[in-house]
Amino acid sequence: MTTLPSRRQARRHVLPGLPLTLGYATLYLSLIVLIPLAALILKAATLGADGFLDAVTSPRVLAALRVSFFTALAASLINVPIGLTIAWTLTRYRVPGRRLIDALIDLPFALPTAVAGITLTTLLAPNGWLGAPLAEAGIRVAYTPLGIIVALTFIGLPFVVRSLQPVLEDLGPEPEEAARSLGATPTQTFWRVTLPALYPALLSGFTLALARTVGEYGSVVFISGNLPFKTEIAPLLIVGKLEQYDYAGAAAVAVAMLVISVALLLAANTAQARLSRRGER
Amino acid sequence: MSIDVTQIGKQFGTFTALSDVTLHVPDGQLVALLGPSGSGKTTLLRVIAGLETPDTGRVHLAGQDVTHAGPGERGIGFVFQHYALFKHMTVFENVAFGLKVKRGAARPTAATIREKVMRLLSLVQLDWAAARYPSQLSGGQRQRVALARALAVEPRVLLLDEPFGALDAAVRQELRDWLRQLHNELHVTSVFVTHDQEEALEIADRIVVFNAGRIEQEGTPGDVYHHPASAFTYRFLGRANVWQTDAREQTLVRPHDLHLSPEPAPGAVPAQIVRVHQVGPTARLELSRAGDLPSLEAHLPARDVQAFQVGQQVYVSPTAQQTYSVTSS
Amino acid sequence: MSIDVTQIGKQFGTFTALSDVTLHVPDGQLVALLGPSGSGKTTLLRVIAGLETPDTGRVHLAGQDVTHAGPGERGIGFVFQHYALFKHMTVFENVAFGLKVKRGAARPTAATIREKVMRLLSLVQLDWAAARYPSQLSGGQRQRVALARALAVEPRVLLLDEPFGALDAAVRQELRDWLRQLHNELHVTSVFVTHDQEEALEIADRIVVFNAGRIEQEGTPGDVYHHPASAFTYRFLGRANVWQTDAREQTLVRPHDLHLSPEPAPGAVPAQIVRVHQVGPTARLELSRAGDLPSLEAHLPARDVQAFQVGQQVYVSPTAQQTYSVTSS
Amino acid sequence: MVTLTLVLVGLLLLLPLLLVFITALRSGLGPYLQALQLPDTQAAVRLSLLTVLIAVPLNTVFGVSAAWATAKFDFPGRSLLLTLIDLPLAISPVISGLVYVLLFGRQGWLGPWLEANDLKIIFAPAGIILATTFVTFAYVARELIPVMQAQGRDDEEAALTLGASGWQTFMRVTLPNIRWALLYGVIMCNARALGEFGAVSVVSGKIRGLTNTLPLHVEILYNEYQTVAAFAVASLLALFALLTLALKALIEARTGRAHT
Amino acid sequence: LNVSYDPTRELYQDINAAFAKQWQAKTGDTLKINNSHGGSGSQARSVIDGLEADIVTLALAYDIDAIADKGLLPESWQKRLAYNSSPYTSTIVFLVRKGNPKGIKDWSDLVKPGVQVITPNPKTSGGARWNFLAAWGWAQRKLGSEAAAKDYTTRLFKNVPVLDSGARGSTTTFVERGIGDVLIAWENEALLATRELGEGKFQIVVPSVSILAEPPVAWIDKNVTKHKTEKVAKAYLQFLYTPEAQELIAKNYYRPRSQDVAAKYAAQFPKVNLFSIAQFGGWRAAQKKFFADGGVFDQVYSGR
Ligand SMILES: Nc1ncnc2c1ncn2[C@@H]1O[C@H](COP(=O)(O)OP(=O)(O)OP(=O)(O)O)[C@@H](O)[C@H]1O
Ligand SMILES: Nc1ncnc2c1ncn2[C@@H]1O[C@H](COP(=O)(O)OP(=O)(O)OP(=O)(O)O)[C@@H](O)[C@H]1O
Ligand SMILES: [Mg+2]
Ligand SMILES: [Mg+2]
Repeated sequence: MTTLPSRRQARRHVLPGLPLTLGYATLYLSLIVLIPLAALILKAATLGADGFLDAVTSPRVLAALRVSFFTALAASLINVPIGLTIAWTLTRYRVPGRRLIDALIDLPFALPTAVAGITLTTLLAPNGWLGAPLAEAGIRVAYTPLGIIVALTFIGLPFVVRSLQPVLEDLGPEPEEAARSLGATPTQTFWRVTLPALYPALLSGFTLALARTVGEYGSVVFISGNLPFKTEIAPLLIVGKLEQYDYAGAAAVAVAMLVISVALLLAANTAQARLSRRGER
Repeated sequence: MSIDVTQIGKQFGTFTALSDVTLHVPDGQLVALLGPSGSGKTTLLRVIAGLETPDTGRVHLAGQDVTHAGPGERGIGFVFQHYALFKHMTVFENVAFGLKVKRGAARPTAATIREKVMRLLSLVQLDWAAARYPSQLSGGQRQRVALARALAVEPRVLLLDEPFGALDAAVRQELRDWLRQLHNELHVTSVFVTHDQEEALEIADRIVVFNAGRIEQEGTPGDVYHHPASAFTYRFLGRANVWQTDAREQTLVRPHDLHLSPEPAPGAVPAQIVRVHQVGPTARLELSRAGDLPSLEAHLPARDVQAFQVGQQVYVSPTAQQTYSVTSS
Repeated sequence: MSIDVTQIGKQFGTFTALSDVTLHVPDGQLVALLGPSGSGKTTLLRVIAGLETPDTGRVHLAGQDVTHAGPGERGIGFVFQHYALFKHMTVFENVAFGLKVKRGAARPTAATIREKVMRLLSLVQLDWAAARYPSQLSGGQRQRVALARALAVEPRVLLLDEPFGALDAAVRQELRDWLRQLHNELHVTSVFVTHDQEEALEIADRIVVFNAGRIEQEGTPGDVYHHPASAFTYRFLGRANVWQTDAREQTLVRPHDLHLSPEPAPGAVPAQIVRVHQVGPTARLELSRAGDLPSLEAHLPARDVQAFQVGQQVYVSPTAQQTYSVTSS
Repeated sequence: MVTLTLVLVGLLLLLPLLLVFITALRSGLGPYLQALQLPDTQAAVRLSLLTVLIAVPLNTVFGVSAAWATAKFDFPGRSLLLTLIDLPLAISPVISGLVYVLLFGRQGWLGPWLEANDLKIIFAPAGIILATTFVTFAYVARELIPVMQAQGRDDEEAALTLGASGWQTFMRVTLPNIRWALLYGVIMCNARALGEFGAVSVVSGKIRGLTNTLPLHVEILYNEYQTVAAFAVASLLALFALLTLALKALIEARTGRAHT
Repeated sequence: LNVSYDPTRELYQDINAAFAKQWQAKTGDTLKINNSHGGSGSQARSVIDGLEADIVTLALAYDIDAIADKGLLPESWQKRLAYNSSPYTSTIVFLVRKGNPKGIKDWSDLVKPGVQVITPNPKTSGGARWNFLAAWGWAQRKLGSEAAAKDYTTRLFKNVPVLDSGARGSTTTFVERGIGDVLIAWENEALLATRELGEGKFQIVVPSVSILAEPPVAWIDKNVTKHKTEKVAKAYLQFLYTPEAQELIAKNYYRPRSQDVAAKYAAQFPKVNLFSIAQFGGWRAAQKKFFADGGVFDQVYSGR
């Protein structure tokens, strides 16, 4: 058995450096993350419970939260099959240019979101390279929820692909061969054996993409059209409230978003832990 | 069902994994494929299972040519070296898988499946673990699940790739006994891969020794052990002392085939006892000979060893030996 | 240097890994810690090395209390179960590491280091591999590098955690011989962990049998093998037949201590031969007795087995046996 | 499958990239280079680099510390710490900016004190650096923790038994073991830091030449109808991105490891 | 430091250059003027949060009022400079595509079915508030009642497909993305767009009635005191009223205050029937009534 990380020692750690590194990490974490977040929550608290509820349950806020979560959810869901396809190809086939594609996957990650937003808008506007043919077909992308979903799909893609790749690589042909030797068809093998083995990774990729895209701002403002009740996202609402000098209101919306994303993240993490616990060797 | 493999050849790139392998496994036998790592044992098993297509040669099962049949159509059960259990399914679901994926009329009812799976699980003594996931089982238990899963589709042939490879000594022994017993009960033609000679000698009806993609020797355990056809087989099946060697020939002796006496005897050579180690029924003696002759290891029944002690001069002669030409090893 | 471990206790959370372990290892001995998985062997080794702090008890090296000394200050060499070689360093750099990290005047010159490392590498027969990386070596070679690395700092005590655990049978045997030989040359006090009884019996001067965090028995290999103090030790050191058992007592017999004869004899019980398997110098017979007495396994010298065949009725008596009270097992 | 992937990658990733460069070079190389030489662009480059130079090392030191503490030790609160490290990843960039405004703005908790001491954080490089640090907080740590956890403590313990000190162990054994993961994390952190828009736009004040980072500058140019200049600067950022990806691919080739 | 709002970038680039030259001639000091541009509201917020602007030149007085509320400059700042502290004016006009295919002539045409109107979000854009009030003012006059005006604006916003966060965003959407049939914009923005972006592709339609937009300017007392830049700041703002600056203003398509300059550029600025913010009781009242959370605009939007 490995005697790795779960070791509690009453007196002294043999490896040095715990007090130093833990101390530094905690201090830094507090300074950069915790104290500012506390300020946020305190600010929201100045509204009082009723004020807070009023602020976050106004129809416009609710609508914006709905848009944010709906589009992020949709984009993350779309990314599941897309990410799976790409990750599958990258790990299972020796495609020419595989290296290049593999490198490109991280582009949305490295490309500034504002640049991504402007570029996607230019592409998808009714007079853009892609927008024009689509418009002819009667499909409007830019300035509709669809546009937001496209932008968020772009932003979220690497998370799904990168979560899947190592697992796919690790999977090995054996369970699939076992299924084939037991008489399963390739289709049955995929749906019943391969895909279930990927659930934990898919879920974690999905969650990461969701967490990242729910709060995305830079790329969305350009393409969304920002129509209240339709394509206005929650981060924009926060900015809007700031413009009106409504700090407490902005903080309230921020806290609402924070709570929802953290809850989502925790729920997904728990589900993922359960999935992978039963699956680990 | 008998297995016939005829003149199978298989290349991976420029590397020849199997070359001209012909093998007949009669119905109901338990055959061991024995050989060093990389000698092609797994590859042959995979060819028989249809998981690998041979470059040349044919595979017949029960006289029927299945060279181009898919793995699902051959009626084989395959037990993988690392079990390859479906991690996201319970033990029950793992075993039931092969039945559930059957199509149309061939698919048994849920009740039949349930009954059959539970019967198999009690056969492998794991009925209590039906609802567990593979991760909650020990290595030996997982191995038994893998076996039950392979047996569920009522294979005509059972193929096992190093079924005990990843287990520790005690569990290995237990499963070995158990596999032998199971085979006695079910009489399914079985081929298993191992690189452990003791395992092969102990449970197989026949042993096939592999070396570098070819069959080196084939026969009953007794045949193979007592009449190794080459120095390779000799060395692979147990400890070997080099009794003497020259440019053309080499004479090999097993440690228990060395006879020691305190007095000179005809054909015996002088040697000195360097170390005596006695454990259980056998004593091991290390002997050094004069000149640059290789030192020897002798195994004696414990009761015979009292006569000897470290430092003593003794005279050694082989009671059995094998001579091989050097090029053949 | 002698090792003294006194009344060591170690808990992990609520789990007791070691309880009241006291052990004296005289200078220059090679001691094996033998026991099943999870019995605390590694933990004791780590306590001696200073990698784990005991909850109670003291550790003395050469009479000096080192309970609170860091692992670097104890003058021990530790060989880890999975080698723990530094992957990013060559074999040479791995072995030189302990010398290069010495501070101030204690650090040898580059030339001295070079010479010393090369001497060690030739000792482990790996001087040709000095410039390789661990990933380019086989398991047995890595193990030898790990040993050379531990020896480089001239430890007064060598601790080895399952040094041959991850290796296959042939390599294991080779390294075993080699370790024994090295110990004979260097005479460093050494403790090694194993769960393989044969290994312990073969190369250790003394054996310490562990069970569930306690020392079950301690002594020379002969002592321990021939006079097991408990049913646990008896069973752990070799195959055991249950000759008879009742509510209070159990009598155990080794397979080679069973005597078979075709005719009834005083003290012998009737049994039927179920299977005969002959391999090498020993034949294994499976015997079933009447009633619900457990079946027996008997090992006979190959030459004695001609007289018997499957299905025959024989009379069995033990030539040696051990009786233990049931609660003690 | 392969075709589908090529189409998806082409549409989703390659096309936008192409557009950036084509638009940037629409009027030829001259205007392109000219756009890059504008003093405001240069100032934005400088500020962006400064931000990266401060935020990335800070987060790197943090990442290494946090990974060391959480991967090599077990202590009460370890999993809480692990969760908190992930927190900034799930927070909208706009909120990340907002929290600093709430903390350091003139109306914020520390605003009056800062003003009294004539310290400027918000609408100054310091605020931009802080917001960027927040957004890129977890990247190095997240990259290192699984790697260090997988490596366990064996190597470090081996070094200790050979007499190495804690610092020697870290420098000679741990660091070489994690160097590729570390570099990888730093590169990703760097890419994200360079491209952050949302958080920075909230705290920047967008003063040309003073508190404009490259992404903000792109937006401003774009809003001034200077499409070519905007895309020229964007292409600069895209180049950084490509460089990052190339570096990363190189590392992967070196380590033979495929991914995070 | 001059903190300004979106559509004035070009104007202040010219002014800065001219003023710096003049200042150097007068005092011998070289002057570095930094500019910041963004939505009027967000700019005001930055100043409130500590952006140490010496001068603000914003889209509406309300934003400067908000700064004054925090005590950074006196409440009466609007009295400190001529013309309510707004050295130039503008108005709200329509920009349509060439040939005016939808036949847009006046506000009433904007609510016709099938007409797409582009305007920014009044919540985040100062310019958009002018747009909204212009529409409202026209409707109230023409249709008589507040209820009718509300109904009108509701229908108007039903025709809005994209609500950008700033005036510039809207122009980009209309001009570059080709979305919408009519852009409600500041006159200067519309003129700039027709001249700079698509000569001949667009044309301006002047509605029968529009609002008089008076973008205010002010120096921030607290910051100029701190920076000891009071003199320059005042001089800078006063410079805006000089003929030289007024020329520049006109050249940048703003309506100058100076009669002489106005006369010179009369061709550029057609006569419109203008009403002023005073009609709504000033900016504070207007803001409260129309744009606060739950105000008229929100009602208009939820009425969709
Ligand atoms: N898919 C493959 N591509 C290339 N070479 C392969 C492939 N599969 C097997 N080989 C090579 O063929 C040889 C025989 O492999 P095989 O797996 O049959 O050996 P084995 O006898 O089962 O060895 P082991 O005891 O190590 O499992 C090996 O040298 C292996 O490297
Ligand atoms: N850090 C730890 N935290 C919790 N339990 C531990 C830890 N280290 C060891 N243990 C437990 O202590 C017991 C003894 O472990 P140890 O490693 O000493 O066993 P071992 O005899 O070396 O076994 P093996 O043969 O499997 O290596 C085991 O049950 C193990 O689970
Ligand atoms: Mg194999
Ligand atoms: Mg151990």
